[in-house]
Amino acid sequence: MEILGLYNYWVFAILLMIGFYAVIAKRNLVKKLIGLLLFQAAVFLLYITMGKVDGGTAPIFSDGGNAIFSNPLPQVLILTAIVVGISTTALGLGIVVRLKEEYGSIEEHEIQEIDEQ
Amino acid sequence: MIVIFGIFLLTLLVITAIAIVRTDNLFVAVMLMGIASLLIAGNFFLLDAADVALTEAAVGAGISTVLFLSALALTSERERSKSSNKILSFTVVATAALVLIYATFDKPRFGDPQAPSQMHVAPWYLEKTPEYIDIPNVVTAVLGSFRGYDTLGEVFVVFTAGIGVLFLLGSGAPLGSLPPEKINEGLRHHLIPRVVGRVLIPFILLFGLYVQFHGEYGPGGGFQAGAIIAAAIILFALLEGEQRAMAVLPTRLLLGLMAFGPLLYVAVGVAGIVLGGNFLDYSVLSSDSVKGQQLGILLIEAGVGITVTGVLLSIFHAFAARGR
Amino acid sequence: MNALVAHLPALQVVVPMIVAPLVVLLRPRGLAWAACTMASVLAFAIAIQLVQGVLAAGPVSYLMGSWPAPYGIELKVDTLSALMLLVVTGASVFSLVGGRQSLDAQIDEGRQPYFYAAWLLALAGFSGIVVAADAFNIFVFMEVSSLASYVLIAGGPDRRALPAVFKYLIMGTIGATFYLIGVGLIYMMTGTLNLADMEVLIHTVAAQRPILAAAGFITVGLALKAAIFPLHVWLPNAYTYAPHMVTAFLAACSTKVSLYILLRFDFFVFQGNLEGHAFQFAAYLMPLAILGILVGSAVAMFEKNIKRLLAFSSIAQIGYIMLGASFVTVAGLTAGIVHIFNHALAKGALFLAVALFATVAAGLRLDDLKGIARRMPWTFGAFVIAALSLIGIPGTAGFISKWYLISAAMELGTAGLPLVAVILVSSLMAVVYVWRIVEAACFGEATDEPTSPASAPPMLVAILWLAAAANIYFGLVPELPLTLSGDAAAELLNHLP
Amino acid sequence: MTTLVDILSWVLLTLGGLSVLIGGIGALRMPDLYTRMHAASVTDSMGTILVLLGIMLQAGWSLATIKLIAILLFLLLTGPTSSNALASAALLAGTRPFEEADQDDNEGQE
Repeated sequence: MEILGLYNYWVFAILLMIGFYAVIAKRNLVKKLIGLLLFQAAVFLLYITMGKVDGGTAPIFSDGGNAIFSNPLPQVLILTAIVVGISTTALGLGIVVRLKEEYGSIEEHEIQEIDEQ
Repeated sequence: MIVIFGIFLLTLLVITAIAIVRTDNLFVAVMLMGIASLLIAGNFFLLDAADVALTEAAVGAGISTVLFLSALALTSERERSKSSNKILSFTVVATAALVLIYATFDKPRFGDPQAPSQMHVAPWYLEKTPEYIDIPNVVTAVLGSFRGYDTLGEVFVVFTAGIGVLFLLGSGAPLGSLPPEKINEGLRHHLIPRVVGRVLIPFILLFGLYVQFHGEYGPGGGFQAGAIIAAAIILFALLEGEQRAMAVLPTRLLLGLMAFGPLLYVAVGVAGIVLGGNFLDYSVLSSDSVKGQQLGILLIEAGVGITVTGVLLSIFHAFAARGR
Repeated sequence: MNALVAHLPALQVVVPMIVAPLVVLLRPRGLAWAACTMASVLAFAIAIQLVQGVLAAGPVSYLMGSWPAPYGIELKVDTLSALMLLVVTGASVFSLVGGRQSLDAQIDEGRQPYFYAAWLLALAGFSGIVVAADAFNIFVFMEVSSLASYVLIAGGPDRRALPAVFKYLIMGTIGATFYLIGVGLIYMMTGTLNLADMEVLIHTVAAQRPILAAAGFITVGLALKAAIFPLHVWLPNAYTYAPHMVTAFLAACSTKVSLYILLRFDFFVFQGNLEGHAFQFAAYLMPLAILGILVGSAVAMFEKNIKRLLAFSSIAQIGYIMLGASFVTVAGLTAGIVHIFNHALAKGALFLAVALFATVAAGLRLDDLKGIARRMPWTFGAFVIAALSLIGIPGTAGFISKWYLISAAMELGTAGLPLVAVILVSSLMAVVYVWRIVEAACFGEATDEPTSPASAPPMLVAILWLAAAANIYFGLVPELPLTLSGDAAAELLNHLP
Repeated sequence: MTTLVDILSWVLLTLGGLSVLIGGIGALRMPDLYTRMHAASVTDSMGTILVLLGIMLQAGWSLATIKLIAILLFLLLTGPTSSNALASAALLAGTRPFEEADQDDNEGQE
C-alpha cells in the first residue's frame, strides 16, 4: 500500500506541475482554463489521498460492514471544491465567448496586439 | 490488486494530462480532459471516496465537457500559438513542485490510521453521526449539517456563476420570437439517437431523483443529482432541438429555480434562528432533534439540487443561444 | 430585537445572501438598486452594532448550526474583523449611493438586476471571509467574493474589461488553489480546520516542513489575491476598465480583505509556532513592500488615465500596509491596519469623485479632464480633500497612518531611517501625481465644448462630500480606528498564552 | 458449487478482458475511423457483457446484481447508439471510408 501512497503524492505533484505549466505558459485562453482544471484536480487528489485509512471503506454505515472508515472530512471539502472549480470554469468560458465576439480571437497575445493599436 | 489498479489508473492519468497539454486541437484536449476526469473519479473510488467519485464523474466528465464543447462551438477548435516564456514558466512551476516535495518528506505514512488528520476531528464525525443525525452516509451528514455553512457558501458560488454567465451572455430568446428557419432541429432527423434518447431520458431523470433522495443512505446528494438531471435535459435539448427543451423549461422558470434553491437553503437556516436555535441548526425544526436534523438535510439537499439544475441549464442555454 | 443580537455575526453574511436571489427576480426599474442599497445599509448597521459589541465586551463567537467549535464551523468577530466589516460594508453603501448615476450610463437596465445580485454576493463574500474562523470556510467565501468580483468587473462597458477580468480570474484562481494546498498541508499535519485550534495544534507538530511549505503556499496565494508587488499585474487593468462604481467598492475593500486573511494566518496561526517565522516574514515581505511603494508611485506619476493612475497608487498603498506589518511590532501593525481603514476612506472617495467626473467629461484621460474644476467645483473640491488624505497632509486621515508608520519605523532605530526616507520619498511622488491631476483640472483649457449637462446631481455631490468629510473627521478625531487597530495589533502579536 | 461458479466467472472475466484487449489493438491498427469503430465495438458489446456477467456471478443474488443488470441494459442501449451517432457525424463531416486506392488522401483526416 505504501507504494500506492507515494505514487499518489508523486502523481499529485506531476499533475500539479502539468496543469500549472499549462495555465502560465499557454496563450490560448481555453487551454488556460483546461490547465486550471488539471491544476485543481491535482489538489483534489492530495486531499483524498490524505483521507485514506488502511483497510477502511467509504464512510457509509452498513449492516455487518467493517468498522474502519476512511476520513469523511477531506471528501466533504473536495465535494465543495469540485463544484467551486466548475463554477469558475463556467464563468471563465463565458468570458472567453465574449472575448471571441469582441476581438475575434481567443489567443492572449493577439488580443493584446489588438488593444495596443 | 488494488495497488496495481491504482498505479495503472494514475499512470494513465499522467499520460492523459501530458497529451492534453501537448495537443493543439482544443476539441481533442477537451475530450481527453473528460477522460482524465473519469480516471480521477476511478482513483477517488479506490481511495474510498464514493461521493467525490460520483461528483467528479458527473461534473468533471459530464457537465464540464458539455460546457467546453458549447464554448468551442462559439470560438475555435485550434490553438494557434505556441507557449510563451517557457523558461520562466518552468522555473515557477518547478519551484512550486520542489516546495511540495520538500513538504512531503515529513508527511504521515499513506493510510496510517494514527496520522494527525485521522485522529482529531474526523473520528468525532464518525462517532456522533449515528447519535445526532442517524443517517448512514457520514459524508452527507458532514456536508449537510456539521459543515452545512460551507455548503451554503458553495451553493452561492454556483449561483454566482449562473448570474455571471447570464449577465455576460444574456439568457437566450424564447421559442416564439424566432423565425422558423432559425429553430435548431437538433438530431430530430436522426431516428436511432432520437428513439433511444426518448427511452433513456426518463430513466436518467429517475436515476437523478434516486441520487438526490438516496444521498443520506448511499453516495449521492444534491450536487450529483442536479448535475445528472441537468445532463438528462441537455441530452433532450441536443436530440430535440434546444428550443423544444426551452418550451418544456422556459428560461424564466430556470431563473426562478436558480434563485429559489439558494433561498430555500437560507430559509432553512433562518428557520433555525426563528425557532430558537442558531443559524442552520436543524435540531429545532422538529420536536425530535434527530428528526429535525434529517428534515433539515433533506430540505437543504433539495435546495442544492434545484440550484445546480437551474444554473447548469441556464448556462447551457446561454451558450447555445449565443450561437444563433 | 435583543434575541437577534446574538445572531449578528451570522446575519452580517446572511442578509445580503437572502436579498441577492430576490434581486434577480426583481424586474421593475430601480427596485434592484433599492433592494441592494437597503441590504447594504442594513449590513452597515449590523457592522456598527458589532463594532460596539466588540469594543464593549471583547470578541464575539458564533457556532453555525450549534455544533461545538473545531467540529462545526465557528464565526468569530474580534477587533480586526470588526474594523474590516466597517470598511467593507461602509464602502458598499457609499459606492452604491454615490455611483448609481454613473452605473445607469454604463450598464443597460435589463442586465442591472444581475449586476446588483453580484454586488450583494461580493458583499456577502467579503463579510463571510472577515467573520470566518475556519480555514476552509474562508476559501469558500473567498470564491464567492472572487466570482462576484469577476462578474462586476466584466460589466465594464469598454471591451478591454474582458481581457482584464480574464487575467484576474486566472490569477485569482491560482491564488485560491495555492491557499487550498496550504490549508490541505496544515490539515494533514494537525487534523483541524478551525484557526484557533490550528494555532494550538501546530505547536505540537514536531515535523515542521509541511507547515513551512503551507505557510509559503498560503502567503503566495494570498499575495496574488491582494496584489502585493510583483503579483499585482492583474490589478491596474481590472480597476481601470471596471464600472466606476465597482472600482470605488473594490479599491476600498477587495485587496484588503485578502491582506486581512494574510495577517490572520501569518500572525495568528504561524507566528510563534514556526521558528524564525517573524524574521522570514519581514525578510521576504519588507523588500516587496518597499518596491511596491516605490514602483507603484513611480508608475502612477506617468499614467495618463486617471483611473489607472489611482490603481497604481493603490499598489503603493498596499505596500504601506505590508510595510507596517513587516515590522512585526505592535506599532507597525497598528500603522498597517489603520492604513487599511484610512486608505479605504481616501480611495473610495477618490473613485466616487471619478465616477462623477465621468458623467460630465468625455473620457477619463487627464486631457479629457482639462478644466473640470471649473465645471464641477464642488465635486473637484471633495476630490482634492481625498487626494490630500492620500498624500498624508496633516489634518486628514492619511496623515494619521503615515505618522504612525514613521514612528513605528523610528522605533527600529537606525535601521528604520531608510524606511522613513522611503515613506517620505513616496509621499513626494504622491504629491507629484496628484498635482498632475489638479493641474489638468484647474489650469488646463477644455479642448472641446461641454456636451452634457455641466453638473452632477446635488444629492450625489453631498454623498461625496460626506465621504471627503470622513477623511477630515478621522484625521482630527482618529480615536475609533486607532483603538480598533491598536487592539487588533496587540491581539495579533500577543495572543499566545 | 461455489468453485464451479468461481471458475465460470473467472473464465468470463478473462474472456471479457481479452475482448477489450482485442478491441484496443483493433482501434490502434485499423486504417480509418469506420473500421476502428468496428473494432472498438468489440470492447463495447462483447467486453462489457462478459465482464459484467462475470461480476454478476461473483456477486450472487443481491442488490449489486440488479444494479449490474441495469448497467448492462444501459450500456447495451447507449453503446450502439453512440456508435451510430459518431459514424453519421463522421459521414456528415466528410470523412470517407477507406479504400486501397486513396490511402494517401485519407491519412491526414483522422
